[in-house]
Amino acid sequence: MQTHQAKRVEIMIEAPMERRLTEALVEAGVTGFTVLPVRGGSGRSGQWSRAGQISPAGGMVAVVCLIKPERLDAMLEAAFAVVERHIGVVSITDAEVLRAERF
Amino acid sequence: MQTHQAKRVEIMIEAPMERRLTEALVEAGVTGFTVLPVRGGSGRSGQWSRAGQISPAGGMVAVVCLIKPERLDAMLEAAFAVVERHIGVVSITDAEVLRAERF
Amino acid sequence: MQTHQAKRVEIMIEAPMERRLTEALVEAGVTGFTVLPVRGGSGRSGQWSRAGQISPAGGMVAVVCLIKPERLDAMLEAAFAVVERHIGVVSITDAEVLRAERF
Amino acid sequence: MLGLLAALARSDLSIPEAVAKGMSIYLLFAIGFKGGAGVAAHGVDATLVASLVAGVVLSFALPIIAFAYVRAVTRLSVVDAAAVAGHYGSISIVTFVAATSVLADRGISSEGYMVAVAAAMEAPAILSALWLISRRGDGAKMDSDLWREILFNGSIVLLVGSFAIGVITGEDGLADIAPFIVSPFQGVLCLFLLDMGLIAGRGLKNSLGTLGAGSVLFGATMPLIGAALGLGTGLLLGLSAGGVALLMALAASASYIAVPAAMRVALPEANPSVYLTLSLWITFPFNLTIGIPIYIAVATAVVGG
Amino acid sequence: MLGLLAALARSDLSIPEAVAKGMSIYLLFAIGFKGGAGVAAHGVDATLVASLVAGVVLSFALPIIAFAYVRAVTRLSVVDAAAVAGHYGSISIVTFVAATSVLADRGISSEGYMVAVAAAMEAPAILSALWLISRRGDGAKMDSDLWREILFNGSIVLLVGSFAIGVITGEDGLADIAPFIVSPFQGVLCLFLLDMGLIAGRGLKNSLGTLGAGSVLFGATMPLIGAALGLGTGLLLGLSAGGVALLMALAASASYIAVPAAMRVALPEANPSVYLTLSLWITFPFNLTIGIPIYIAVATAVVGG
Amino acid sequence: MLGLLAALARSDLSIPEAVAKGMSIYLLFAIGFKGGAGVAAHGVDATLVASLVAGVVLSFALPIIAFAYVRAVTRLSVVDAAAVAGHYGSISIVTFVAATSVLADRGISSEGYMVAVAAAMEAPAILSALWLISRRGDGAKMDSDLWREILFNGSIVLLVGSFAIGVITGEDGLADIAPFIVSPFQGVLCLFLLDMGLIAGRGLKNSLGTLGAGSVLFGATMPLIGAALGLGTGLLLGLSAGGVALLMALAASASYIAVPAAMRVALPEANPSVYLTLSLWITFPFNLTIGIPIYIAVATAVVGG
Ligand SMILES: Nc1ncnc2c1ncn2[C@@H]1O[C@H](COP(=O)(O)O)[C@@H](O)[C@H]1O
Ligand SMILES: Nc1ncnc2c1ncn2[C@@H]1O[C@H](COP(=O)(O)O)[C@@H](O)[C@H]1O
Ligand SMILES: Nc1ncnc2c1ncn2[C@@H]1O[C@H](COP(=O)(O)O)[C@@H](O)[C@H]1O
Ligand code: NA
Ligand code: NA
Ligand code: NA
Repeated sequence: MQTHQAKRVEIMIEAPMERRLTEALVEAGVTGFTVLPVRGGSGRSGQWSRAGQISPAGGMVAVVCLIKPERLDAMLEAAFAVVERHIGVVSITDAEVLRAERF
Repeated sequence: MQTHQAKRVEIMIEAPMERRLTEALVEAGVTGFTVLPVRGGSGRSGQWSRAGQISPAGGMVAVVCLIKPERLDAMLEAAFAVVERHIGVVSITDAEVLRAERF
Repeated sequence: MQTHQAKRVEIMIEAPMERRLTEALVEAGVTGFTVLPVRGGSGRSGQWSRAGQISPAGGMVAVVCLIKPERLDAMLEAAFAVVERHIGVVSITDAEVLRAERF
Repeated sequence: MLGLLAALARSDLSIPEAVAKGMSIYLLFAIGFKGGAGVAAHGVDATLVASLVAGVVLSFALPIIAFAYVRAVTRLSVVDAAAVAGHYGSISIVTFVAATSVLADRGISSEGYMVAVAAAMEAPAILSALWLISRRGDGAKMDSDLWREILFNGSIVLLVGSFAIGVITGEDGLADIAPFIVSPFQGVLCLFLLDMGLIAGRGLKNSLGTLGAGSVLFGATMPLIGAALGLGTGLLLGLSAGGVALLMALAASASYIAVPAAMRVALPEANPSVYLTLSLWITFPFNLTIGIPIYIAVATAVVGG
Repeated sequence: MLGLLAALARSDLSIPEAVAKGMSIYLLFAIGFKGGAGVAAHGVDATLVASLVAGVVLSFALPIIAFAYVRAVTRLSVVDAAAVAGHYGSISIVTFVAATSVLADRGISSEGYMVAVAAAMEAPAILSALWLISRRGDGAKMDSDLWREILFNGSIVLLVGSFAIGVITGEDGLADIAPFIVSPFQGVLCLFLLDMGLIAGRGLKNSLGTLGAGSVLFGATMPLIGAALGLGTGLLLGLSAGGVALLMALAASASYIAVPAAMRVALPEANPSVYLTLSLWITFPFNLTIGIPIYIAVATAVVGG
Repeated sequence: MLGLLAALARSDLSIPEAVAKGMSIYLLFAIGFKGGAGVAAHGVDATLVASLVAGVVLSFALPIIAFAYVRAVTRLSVVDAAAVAGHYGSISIVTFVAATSVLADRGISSEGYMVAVAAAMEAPAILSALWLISRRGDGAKMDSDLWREILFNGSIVLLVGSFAIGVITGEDGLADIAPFIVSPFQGVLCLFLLDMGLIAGRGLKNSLGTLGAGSVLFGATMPLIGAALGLGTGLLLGLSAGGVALLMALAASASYIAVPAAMRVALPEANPSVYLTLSLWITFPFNLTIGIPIYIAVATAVVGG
């Protein structure tokens, strides 16, 4: 099957920052992404879990974005401007995608 | 630790299509996959979010499938037949797995 | 943008084992990971779905861990000791991360 | 009220999906059960079967009218127009529930089996919509799986199931679980409508832009055409004033749960933002604020309170 | 009813996990609180401690009988048989709640502390099951963590906690929150059972295939053996007719929440589809439809209404 | 009770996030609606506007006092201290709801518009906190988006919205949905507090370690300072005993929902475990167990029951 090179960027970020991140992505011309819920996690600022939470402050989300390799840098810069002062992690993986016209 | 080559296929698809996709995978001999919930996203057909939704029509799911490299093509064809006319994205990443006998 | 080599390890494991796995990871010095909810799946022990479930026994979770390559082996051994007798899958992908000081 | 909703829509207030779904299950269960208990109390009316048949016929017929009308006043493609038509033939159960609750408030009684009529009107319109397209040679995929999904979709099964339980256990069963079924009903409906308002309000700004004036006209007048047909049918059937008003509300309402899901599977090429905007953001609020009072007024005037 | 469930099972109707969990928390809280308030009202019965001890002993003993029985009539491996046995020694709190509600319906009173007995019977059976295996040299991992998880599992803590609150606040507290605890109870139980029926029904077709006739026989007769032991124990303790019926229901029921979770951790080699199918898809519906009426009939006949 | 919570905390008992959020929406809706209906019944008091203004002033002023105090007794950085101060200027709506419910229990009436005062006190403290930092040249990012999020955050909008609905529909509307709003209130509040207790208890062990004795002192005495200011303000306004007690509870309480979310966006450098531990794990339980009874006793003593 015909596939095309792409990058898969995964950003774990605090839930209150979600809208800011996605707005920054859209501004940088990245209009395709998917947001996954996160149940809990652990990092330098300790361990946490979603169970019983009512505050949106406590949670995180994972934003997954498939993007053409040549647009990666612009996207990372937009994302980094948002996550810079905040906790969370950004990872990039090589990927292939079907239907390149969608990216 | 002993690892084995595999492919990690990730398919974002509309929730009403989930059962059709997994049935197609099973028919193509792919019996191992995991379905993750999706909270929201954005693409060519606009931005959406799960909050407050009651209609299953609005949501998407992510289907993750680890598979032996030699079986990738058969699987992609089966998946593509389902997603072809629908919105959603398919990405493939190189991966390694423990316990190859499971795939 | 400056990125750093890392490994992305994804472990699908039964929900009742989640705490045991994360404790084993912490003991092995892995303090950064994210736990995602899982909606359903299929494997050698059959197909299942979260809808309407009340028993925690039935569900699974996905633990995603970004880690420096040189620490991968220690982590896999710790994880494997937990998942060994249990159902579930472990996959590893090459990745790059921003902000290496966090890993 | 609308201004309030607009303010709400700019906030991050949202009801979790699971809770919203739980509330809708509660509402369907309660309305089905009460309908069934009503039938058990008053005996099976001779018009029950006639009403079911009439509902199915209405649901088949309405999309054809809607299709012609929407094609006349907008420039929607055949596929989009057929998808829209399917929504208007089917029903919005929340509109039905709201109408029931307004009737109860005013002390107007209605036939308990209208719940079963509502369930019967959900699916046929989908078939009409797909037929409208296949007529033009365009292959909409309609497999047996989809049939099963439509006929056994959650809300139909829940309505029919709880209606059946209500018929079987009768007034006694209703007395037993009344504190659960009757008392919190108004409150849950109120919160649920708030949630619908939030969702609708949130998308309204973006969505209205995508619609032309013709579409808005269609969305606000098609309910009246549907209601007129419902009125005629109800009078033919000899329903009570309440029953006629409910049938008008059913015919006037457009689906935004069952039919969109079916359309995503059978007609993925149709643009969801067209049919969802029309049914959820124009027709639904129209019926709730303007439509229902009109339907009740007309029905009581014609039939006599 | 079953035909209805079968129809439901083919539909996509499902109650969100969070709502189902919320309902189960409500039911546990309500039943525990009412039990505690009952104890506060009637004073601490001399048989309370004896009943708790008897419950623990029953829970230890039942798996040994179940193990011998299941090995006799099926070809399950030692590990699978022990896992199944553990489930039958423990209890299904939903079966208990349903039995309580049937008793209340018929105006038969029962000892409030039966709730505490139910909580006491959850865990010991797990120990018996693991002992059955370790006897054969097979190393089931049982660490202190698992112990804590079993003893402090959500449902035990909630039951015991709300029971304690009920004892402390007494009838006054019950009067205060009665509109929350008492009135919606039937309705929530009804919806919750619907949900259980949906889950059970959905898996039934696939699952029955994996079970032999011997297993089905076991699943439908083991409850009667358990109930007989419960009857004897209840008579020895001198419980009321209602209390005896509840103890029979507890002994007859099989766990499908706490024990499966523990087994996944301690005995991952045991096949979950065997024990879940038996407890959730055979014994649970058996108790709900046939078992409970029998247990109540026998208990009232023997003790005298 | 606390021992019980400790036991609970060691268990895996947890209420699903969606259900907890659903309960908090219910509580806000009910309290807002009741407050609005109260205002509709008793007419708009002349002190309503004065109370709103006083609430806003209090919310602006409290962080400045809290900041000086926390800097004096702890070694927190300026950023952390300002974040903490912001929490204590704002309010905990659950503390408010609990105080309302204790008042209702004792038959002490209070001004319905205190709900609106509570809503008015949520946001200003955040501005004070950010001003405390910007004064030191440290750039806290405060964009218009954040303003909108704070002012239209879910709980403010829900409170104000349901208050407005209550004012409009008045006592009649309350009578209509009373079975939903009034009866289950105590029970839902009870379950919700249980959930808060579980969350708080779970984190307590780890968190206390990170706090020094000075912080604990601050967390347990700052509420008394706030309450004293609330008392003075309430007397100046000429509120009823119940109203004074509520204003004391508002001033004494610290936010753990709205403000933390705002701080994560505007002041990511501030350590959440400091402010959350203080507000959620020290001040919140302090107010619930010791504070509210004191505030009510003082208010009734000073104003006269
Ligand atoms: N190495 C990692 N791998 C995966 N997720 C991580 C990692 N480090 C941090 N996270 C996620 O990011 C959140 C905040 O991390 P931190 O900024 O280190 O406190 C954690 O709660 C995790 O959900
Ligand atoms: N580039 C992308 N990366 C990740 N997810 C995407 C991407 N494009 C689309 N999606 C997901 O697929 C859905 C439908 O996309 P589309 O077909 O472009 O409207 C979106 O709502 C996203 O959840
Ligand atoms: N090849 C696979 N790819 C993705 N997930 C898998 C795969 N195999 C198993 N899983 C997940 O692991 C669970 C248990 O698998 P198993 O041990 O094969 O029964 C399944 O329910 C899936 O959620
Ligand atoms: Na219609
Ligand atoms: Na048992
Ligand atoms: Na305060």
